[in-house]
Amino acid sequence: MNILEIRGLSVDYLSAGGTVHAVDDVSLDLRRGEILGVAGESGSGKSTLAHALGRLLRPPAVVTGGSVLYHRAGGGPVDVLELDRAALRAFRWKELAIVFQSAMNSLNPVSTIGAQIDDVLRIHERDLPRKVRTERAAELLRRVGIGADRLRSYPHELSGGMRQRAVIAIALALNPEIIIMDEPTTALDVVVQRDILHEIRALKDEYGFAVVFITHDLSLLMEISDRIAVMYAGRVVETGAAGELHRAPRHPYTLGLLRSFPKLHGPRQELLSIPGTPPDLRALPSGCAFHPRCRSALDECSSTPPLLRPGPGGEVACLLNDGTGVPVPTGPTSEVDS
Amino acid sequence: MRSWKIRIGLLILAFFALMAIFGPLLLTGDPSATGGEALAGPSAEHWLGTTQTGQDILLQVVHGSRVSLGVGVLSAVIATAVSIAVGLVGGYFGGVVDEALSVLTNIFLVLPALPLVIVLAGYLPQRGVTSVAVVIAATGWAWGARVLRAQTLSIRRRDFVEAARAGGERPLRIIFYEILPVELPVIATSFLATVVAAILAEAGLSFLGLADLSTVSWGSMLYFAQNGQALLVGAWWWFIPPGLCIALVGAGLGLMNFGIDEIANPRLRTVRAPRRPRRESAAVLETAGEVGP
Amino acid sequence: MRFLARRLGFYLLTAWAAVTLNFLIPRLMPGDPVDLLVARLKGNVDPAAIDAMKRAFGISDAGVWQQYLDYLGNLLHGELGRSITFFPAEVSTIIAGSLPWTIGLVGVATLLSYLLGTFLGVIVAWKRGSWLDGVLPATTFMHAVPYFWVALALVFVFGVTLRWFPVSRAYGLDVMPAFDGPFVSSVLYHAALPAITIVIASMADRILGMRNVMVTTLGEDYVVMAEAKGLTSRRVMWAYAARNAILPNITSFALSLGFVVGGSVLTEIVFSYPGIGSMLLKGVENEDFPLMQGIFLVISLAVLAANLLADLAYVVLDPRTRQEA
Amino acid sequence: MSGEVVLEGRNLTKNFTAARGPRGRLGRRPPVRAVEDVSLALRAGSVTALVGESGCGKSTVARLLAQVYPATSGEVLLRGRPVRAHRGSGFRDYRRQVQLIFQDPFASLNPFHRVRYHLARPLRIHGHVRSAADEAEQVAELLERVSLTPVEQFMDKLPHELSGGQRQRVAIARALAVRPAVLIADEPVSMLDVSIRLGVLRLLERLADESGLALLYITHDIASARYFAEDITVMYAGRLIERGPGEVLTQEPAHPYTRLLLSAAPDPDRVSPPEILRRGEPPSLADPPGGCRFHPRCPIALPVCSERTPPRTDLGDGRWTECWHYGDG
Amino acid sequence: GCSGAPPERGAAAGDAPPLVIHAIDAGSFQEDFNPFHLEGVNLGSTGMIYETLEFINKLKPGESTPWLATGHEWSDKGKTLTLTLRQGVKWTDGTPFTADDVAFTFDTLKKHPELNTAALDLKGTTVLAPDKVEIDFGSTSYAKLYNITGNRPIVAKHLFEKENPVTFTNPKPVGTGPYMLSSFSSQLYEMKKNPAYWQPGKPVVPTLRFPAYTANAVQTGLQQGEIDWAGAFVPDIDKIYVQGQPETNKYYFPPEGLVSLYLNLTKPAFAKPEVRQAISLAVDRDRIVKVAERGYTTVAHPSGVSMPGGDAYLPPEHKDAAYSVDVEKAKQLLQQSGVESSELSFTLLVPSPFTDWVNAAQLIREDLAKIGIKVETRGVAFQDWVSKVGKGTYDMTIRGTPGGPTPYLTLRTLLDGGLAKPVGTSTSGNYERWKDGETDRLIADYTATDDQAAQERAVQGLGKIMVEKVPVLPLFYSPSWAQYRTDKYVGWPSEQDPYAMPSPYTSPDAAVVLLHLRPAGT
Ligand SMILES: Nc1ncnc2c1ncn2[C@@H]1O[C@H](COP(=O)(O)OP(=O)(O)OP(=O)(O)O)[C@@H](O)[C@H]1O
Ligand SMILES: Nc1ncnc2c1ncn2[C@@H]1O[C@H](COP(=O)(O)OP(=O)(O)OP(=O)(O)O)[C@@H](O)[C@H]1O
Ligand SMILES: [Mg+2]
Ligand SMILES: [Mg+2]
Ligand code: NI
Repeated sequence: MNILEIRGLSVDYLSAGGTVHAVDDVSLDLRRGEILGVAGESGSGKSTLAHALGRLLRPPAVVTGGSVLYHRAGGGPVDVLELDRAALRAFRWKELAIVFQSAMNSLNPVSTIGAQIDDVLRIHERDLPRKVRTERAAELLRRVGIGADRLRSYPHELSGGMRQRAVIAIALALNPEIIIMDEPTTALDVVVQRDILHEIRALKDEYGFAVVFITHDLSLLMEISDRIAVMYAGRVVETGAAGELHRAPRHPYTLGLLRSFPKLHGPRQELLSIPGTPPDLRALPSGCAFHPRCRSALDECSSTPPLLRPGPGGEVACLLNDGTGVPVPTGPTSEVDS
Repeated sequence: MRSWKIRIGLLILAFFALMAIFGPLLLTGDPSATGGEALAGPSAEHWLGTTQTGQDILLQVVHGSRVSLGVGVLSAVIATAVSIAVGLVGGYFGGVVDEALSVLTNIFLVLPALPLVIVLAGYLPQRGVTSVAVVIAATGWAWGARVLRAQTLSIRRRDFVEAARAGGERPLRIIFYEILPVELPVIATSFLATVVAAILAEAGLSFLGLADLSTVSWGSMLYFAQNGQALLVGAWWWFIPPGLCIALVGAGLGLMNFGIDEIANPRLRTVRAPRRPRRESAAVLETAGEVGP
Repeated sequence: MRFLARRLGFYLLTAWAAVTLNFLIPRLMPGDPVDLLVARLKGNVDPAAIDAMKRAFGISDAGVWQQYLDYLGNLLHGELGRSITFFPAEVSTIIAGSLPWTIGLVGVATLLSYLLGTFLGVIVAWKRGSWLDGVLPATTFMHAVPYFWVALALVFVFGVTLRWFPVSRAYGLDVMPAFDGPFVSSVLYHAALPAITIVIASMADRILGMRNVMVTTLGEDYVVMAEAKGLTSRRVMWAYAARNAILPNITSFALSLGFVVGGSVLTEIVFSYPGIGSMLLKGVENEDFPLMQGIFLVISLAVLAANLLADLAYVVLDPRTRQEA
Repeated sequence: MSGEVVLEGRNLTKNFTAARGPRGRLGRRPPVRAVEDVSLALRAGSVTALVGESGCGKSTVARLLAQVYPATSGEVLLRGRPVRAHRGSGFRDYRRQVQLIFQDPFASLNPFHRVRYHLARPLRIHGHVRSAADEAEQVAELLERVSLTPVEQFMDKLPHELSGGQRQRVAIARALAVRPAVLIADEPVSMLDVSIRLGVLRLLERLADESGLALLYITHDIASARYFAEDITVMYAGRLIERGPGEVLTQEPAHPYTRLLLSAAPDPDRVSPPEILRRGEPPSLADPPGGCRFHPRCPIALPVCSERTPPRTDLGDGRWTECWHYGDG
Repeated sequence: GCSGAPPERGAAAGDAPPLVIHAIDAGSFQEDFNPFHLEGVNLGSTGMIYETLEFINKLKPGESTPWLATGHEWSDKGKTLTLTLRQGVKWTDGTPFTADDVAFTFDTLKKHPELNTAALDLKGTTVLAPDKVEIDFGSTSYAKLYNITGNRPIVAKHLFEKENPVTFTNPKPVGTGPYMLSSFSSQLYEMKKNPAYWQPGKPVVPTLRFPAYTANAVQTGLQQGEIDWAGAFVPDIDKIYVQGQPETNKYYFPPEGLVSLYLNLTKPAFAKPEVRQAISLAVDRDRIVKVAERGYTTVAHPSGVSMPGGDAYLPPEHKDAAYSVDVEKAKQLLQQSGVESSELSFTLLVPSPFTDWVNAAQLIREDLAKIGIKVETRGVAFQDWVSKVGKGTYDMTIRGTPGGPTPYLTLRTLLDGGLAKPVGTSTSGNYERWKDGETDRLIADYTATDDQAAQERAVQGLGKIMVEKVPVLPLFYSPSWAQYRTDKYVGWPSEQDPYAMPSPYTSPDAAVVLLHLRPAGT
């Protein structure tokens, strides 16, 4: 029951200093009504991926390969990347909506919240009379816990949490099939963040849309997502059900990430850091991009690029253990970073 | 990455700088000398023709470049120095001094510069190159000061300045070693813009007959060309070169500014779409077609 | 209205500064207007008449403070003194006669250049990467071309050579001022070339300014989001990107007004347009200090007023200041 | 467990007159009451954490302690002696004792100066070097202390040639160059990638251990405070509300806000997500609620909470809290 | 529109066409027709609307024509002037013109010294009869006759006595002249002929139009044939104005003043006559006239007397004197003077807005370099130049001296010992600071007499001093600019018939010219 199938998607940034392979041969499935978490460090290509799905990339970004197949409820699959202008406009927001990282920045500072919701309704549902549209907008705001009187407010008159909710309200306006959320809560404090996560789950249950939830905060993903994809240097290195990934990560990078998070509850655990620094995307290490930082790297890792192989509960791209990856021993290790 | 704009800008400027520095040494001769045939078009003897009094226009353009660029650079140096003093010091120390300086800056900013220059120059007893430069600088520093102050206000709260302060650096050292280098691109753009404005102002003043007309500059050439109705008598070779030189220098400086801006703010770069992307990814490009007034 | 009140306070302060500057400059500089007048008339005035004339010109020996207070008092009554060139015409009368022309010409041309420049800037930014980028180097060139040079070139090409447009004066010899068709069309016809000059010479700034802000704005999340919403590109371009990019441009536009006015002074001179620029030149040529000062004062105040208008526009266009106001 | 108190803030209060933002009815902008009545002591060789949500005034406390700006009221004591001078040699001495590390290593190093310059300046200002050779040696030594080896390779780099973690190390080395007794680290890792945060935190921990530095670790991530600090102080809307040893505080929070904070923090180990809904948002510091500043969001607020500020209640073991549910409330 | 031939509006079919006049450079006009005000505000008040008592032709010294006065008579050693007035003249409002008007005009000057720009030493007036008036002066005023009768427009008492003449702008002028103001706007004013003018049948030109042109715009105006009569400096008159039609597009630039090179005689080197002689011999005036003055004028007579027309005033022994360049002789004279060559280094100060002088200074610099005198030309602001030259703090300068009804006025301004103020004190003539008993005696002689022959003798004496002692170095005559087209009207003044100054900005001459015009083809 996939609603979106990303196949071999690659995006490059052409820059004078060299080509940045920001998204490199990424294949992912999004199932109807699920929350797919995408985790990865800064610069690993998460936002680029999100923009590519909405076909929002700007120069110097170039899609160099792959397809994004969208399965409409009734009909067959269409490749989002091949849609013509009119079809693209219809696809956008009606089928796929996007919530960006910073709500302040994704709301037009000079028009009211109401107008920004109305904008969408007017374009996509032309026959709707004005009055109905206003009612609809008010209803949407109420859904996300904002009073209808805020329709006439400008973004700067709302608090950070309210703005984020307003953006979500706009995303819900056309009842899309997919909502991509690119770090929607990073700018908020934990308590407010918690509120909004709760909201998202509730709305998802109500409307049944699928969510691609992007963040660098792995522990957050563990809580909210159904499945998780971990990206490193433009590639997906591991996917799996959230609980499974948490319990038994198979890629050394996933493990590293998990072990470098201090835990709030339970006994104090030895923390494990990942040595080295994230790679330069313009000159990726050969073979497995992670091998220079990997504690369990094999000789082949530096020459053979691992492929994403299905395994129990998900996929992993690692040469260890016949390409299914193994958990690295969890004992105390010496600190090797600089 | 060196942008082509900076390169072309530099090329133009280098050409004129060389002209100003070495031109008069190579093309010796008195640019005011009235030897030749009057109002002769370009010829082998006078490459750019002659004026109504038989002065060689090429000679005037070359010698005039020294004065015009000199006034431009001199007044830009003065104006930039003032704007650094006002903008950086005021911005860094804040308080009453800054308030006062910033009001002063804003006043000079809204006062129309050219009319003020005209009025000031009208009173000027000596209209030598230096005094004209000073008058132009007196009205041209405010823009830079404002930009620099705004920059300084934001930079002085930046962590590295706080860190320097916490490390025990003295205020003047912070201003000149920590803040100034960071603002160099801004200073450079404001300097270049001031040079253009100053050259234009000098030309305007000369054109009105308010600069020293016994000194040959591009502005005074235009004055005499206008005075001699160069265009009415068809002497385009008298009218075009000085104006074109001014515009070219300005374009050179403008291009450099453009380049610097692009380096400081990469978003401004003009981008070439890759020749044959497998897929068109440029959202902007693909929708551009339906844009219309 | 607090924002506006503060701006108003600032403009009052600036106006005071302009007034005081005006008072100080001639007193800091050497020269005596009557001596100059005598020299100008090449001795047609007998030296014996000079003292009486000085008194008539209002040159007094009172203390500087007293002079300053008198000056301020006179200004409050709208008295700018008497012109020397056109003695005994009041400077205020002279200005009243020429200011409408300047306001008409410069006002319309500036507005036009602003609208056109903004429009082109938006388009150039929007079509970044297309051939339109080639416009940019041309604009840097236009930016640096002296106003009067453009004016002279236009005069030569369209006035003298092609004879498409009149090249001097504000209206034809065949009409007398009245609110009738022939007069108005004659005024428009005569204003065409000067207005084109101002538009050409000042538009480059607007294009560049708008383009740069617009390009930055296009990268903002709300523009990307607008696009993601599936809006038409026209709507994204104008309602989202341009609408926001215009804001910082209003301020820079207001500040550049002084520059445009300065340039149009030169333009007027080339076209012998009967505006304040020609008068300023007249004043300067004749060292007519009361006239020069009066005109400078009026230009300053006009630019201040335009700035205030721009501030108002800003308040109207930017809800963030509106709320505060 | 820990040494003597080196730096202490007593009843620190800081009001800002905001440069922008709405004004009050009379045209005067109300002050932002960023920090109110904060008392905090740092001990040699120990790490104290200051935890709170964004905008609650953590950085302001750090800057008050570092005397970047003066407190509106209250005083700062260095080894028991109040600090008064804000310029001159007396103040320079204070600078030598107390150093700051900033949140963002990308912003705290001047992009125009090389690593060597960044480290040599404080050495010179505070007269720690006698000769050029001595200087080079000390710079090398500093780099080694923060594990930026090989030293020669890093000495002449510009900040943009370094990764985030490396930059933060340079910033730490710069602070160390002064040979301070107190290090105030304002969210030193929040801008760093997850995978390299740990290394920097370990470094700081080691320095406190080895050199007997008093370290104030400011963070919004209470989990990391649990791991790296002996003591945790929780801040809410400009006031300190609870303090206690890290382990105890995180496992048995006393103040309702601390409990809220802990339950809101993401934790994959949790069996089921907590049910907290619409607790409202942090208050505006320009117009904070009266009484206990937390009462509008508090699930267990008492009538008294909205009227009077709760007093400090000592809970033993170095723990205290300010809540009407404890002590005399 | 403005292109093509000027529009013929206002001229009834078959009627004579209007005359389009550019008199003075102006972006716009001020509505001021008060003839007490300085000339050059709006041309036409004096002459066309208000008339003078006599017309004195500066181009023919000694020639005068009765105008509002039919005769004048001096008495009391030049302290009393009795005028006989023309009868039957009417103001355009119908009121008759009488002696009261003349008396009122001069009383006003006495009452408002700031209007008395000629500094007439007025004591009072007496109306002797409706057509006879006597004006009394405090001192001998023979030499001021021109300022009394020649260029003092007479105003109507019944209208002016109600106003303050200093500030009154007189928007509806009522005069005795051939024209009346018919419409005014800041860009164009128009005059219509006075149907009841006292010279019967005149004027012929029915309408005068004065459009506003700046110095710049008048060039295109002339080029495009919009203007019939102009007084403009045109840089290349053949190309811009004549355009190959010398028959209709005519010009005439008679002298109206003298431009000279001043050497500051308080400098030791210039105090030596040999040095001054040497400089005079080195300066190539022909080249200056040709290059800097574009051949629009002529080299001055060494005596400073304005030519042609001034023959009677030329010193007989130097009648045929003329300048020629002689570098060898100049060098020799320099040697004789005994001045060290190191002392021969000077600054030549010129007002930088006067571009022809700037060019002339450049040429002089080149010429003097040939005899070893180093000259640095410096262009300064007008007021700075005025103040430096007035105070005598300069080395060399170029300056013009106005002409007058006889050459006396020029020579007195150049040489009057009374004007030789010490260096540092501002003066209004004799900037070179020439002090010579003989000179001052000749000046006194001239002012003390009404006798033309005696006056001529005095001027000849001054001319002789000019030629022999070279207190200043005359260069060329400053031209009076006049361009006129003969396609509509003929009868303009010319070299052959210099009956009045031809430029439209000279009053009352311009009115005299208009009265001479007749339709082309007659
Ligand atoms: N306009 C651009 N030009 C060149 N490179 C770019 C551009 N935009 C992004 N990149 C590069 O592409 C890579 C992926 O960027 P992206 O924004 O997708 O990362 P991300 O995973 O979203 O990171 P973050 O967590 O910081 O948001 C980065 O290395 C970045 O430097
Ligand atoms: N210079 C200042 N002027 C005015 N207000 C200020 C200033 N500095 C801080 N504030 C205000 O004081 C309050 C506390 O700010 P502070 O930076 O101390 O918070 P913080 O806890 O460090 O937040 P964060 O986690 O976002 O860094 C905020 O409301 C802030 O807006
Ligand atoms: Mg991102
Ligand atoms: Mg902070
Ligand atoms: Ni500009």
